[in-house]
Amino acid sequence: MNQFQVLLFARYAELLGSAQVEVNLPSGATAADLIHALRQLPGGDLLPPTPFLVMNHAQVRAGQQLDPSAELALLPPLAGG
Amino acid sequence: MNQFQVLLFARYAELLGSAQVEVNLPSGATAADLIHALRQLPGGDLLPPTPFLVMNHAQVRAGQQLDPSAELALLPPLAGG
Amino acid sequence: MIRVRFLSQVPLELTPLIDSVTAPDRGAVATFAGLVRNHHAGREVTALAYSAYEPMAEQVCQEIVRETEASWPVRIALQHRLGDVPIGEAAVLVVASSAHRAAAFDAVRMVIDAVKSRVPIWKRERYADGSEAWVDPTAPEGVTPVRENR
Amino acid sequence: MIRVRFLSQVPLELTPLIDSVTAPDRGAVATFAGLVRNHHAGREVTALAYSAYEPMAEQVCQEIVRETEASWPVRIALQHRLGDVPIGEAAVLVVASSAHRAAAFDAVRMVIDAVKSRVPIWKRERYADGSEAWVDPTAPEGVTPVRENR
Repeated sequence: MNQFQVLLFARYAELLGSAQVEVNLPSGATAADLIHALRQLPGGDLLPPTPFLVMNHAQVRAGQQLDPSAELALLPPLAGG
Repeated sequence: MNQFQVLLFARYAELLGSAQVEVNLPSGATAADLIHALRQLPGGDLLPPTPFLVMNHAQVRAGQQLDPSAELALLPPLAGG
Repeated sequence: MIRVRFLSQVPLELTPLIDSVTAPDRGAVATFAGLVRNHHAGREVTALAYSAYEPMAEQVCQEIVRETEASWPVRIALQHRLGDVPIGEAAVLVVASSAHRAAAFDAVRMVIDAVKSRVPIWKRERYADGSEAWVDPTAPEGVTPVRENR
Repeated sequence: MIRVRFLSQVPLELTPLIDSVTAPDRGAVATFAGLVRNHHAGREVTALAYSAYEPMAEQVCQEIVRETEASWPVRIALQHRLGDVPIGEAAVLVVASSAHRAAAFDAVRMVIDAVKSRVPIWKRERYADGSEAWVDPTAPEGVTPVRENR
């Protein structure tokens, strides 16, 4: 198992009650696995099915494997400008 | 005969040596008549054949009759902005 | 390399940003300022706060500036405000300077479009009735109501 | 009606011009500044002076602002400098404020294009070699040499 730290922002941080969560997943876990696990957390049921996940500031696709040493973050719809 | 006062600007004022000239023309004179007369003045030979003439701030076409009581001005190519 | 700070907790000022990219051979300066409005999606907005995923936002702003300067003969300056922003103050400023105005206009548009679509920044609005919502351009009503922590 | 002065003998300032057209319900502000460049048509420019047919220039600027405000949901501010203008200072400023940015961008472009094509203003340049010329966008070389009075 690997431990993944995931940063949460704005509405997603409110939904899960924290700006950062830890998730344990088997090694080789993909973005889709992580999002599935996040949606099981209290409040996570209100996350969209395919939220915008970034790894080291770059978008990750659903089937992509996650690097446990990378910085992961789940981004609500952007509203800058 | 009517006396027409014509304002000159920028390069045209330099060519004719004055910011304003007076021209006497028969009543009923047109813009083309005025420009012909201006080109006979000292330095006027360097005016273009169809310079931009305005009467009360509005462009005048060659065949249009001039109003002796209106404000006439001959405008070099614009270069604002 | 000097690290440019694109995010600011203090009021943005256009004049120093313009001065940072103008030069005697670049006479055309186009700018865009996005000011905080007092209404959104039909509701009266009384207060507003921006937050960001700051390291990524800085990086993406840097990328946008570099891409734009590589695509047009321009110099770009960009700043985005964070934290509480009063109505009427600037949330974002973009400046493009160029030798000719067409490139400056095009570049400013490209930058502001890219900021809106790519920089991880979020906006929380408070309304005249005391309720709050997250601005969400993907939502049918443009906002998602705030859900208190459980 | 308050008479707006579009022509200025003193340095132009962008901030008060922006403030004159912004409002809490108009969050998008696009601007254009035309600064005096140190080169033109391949020559080094050291000094520059603008002159105008002032009553007509004021009237045409007013018309341009009104036409633009009638064509887009914008408020427009416009100023043009006259007299000697040092390199790097603004010759012209245009501001458009709107509820949405597309209209503000389009309006600024429309105004600056109209200023260049319709307002009776002239520009005399002095070059590093001491010679002078009138800027003439219709001339093949972009300028017409100054001819001294006879």
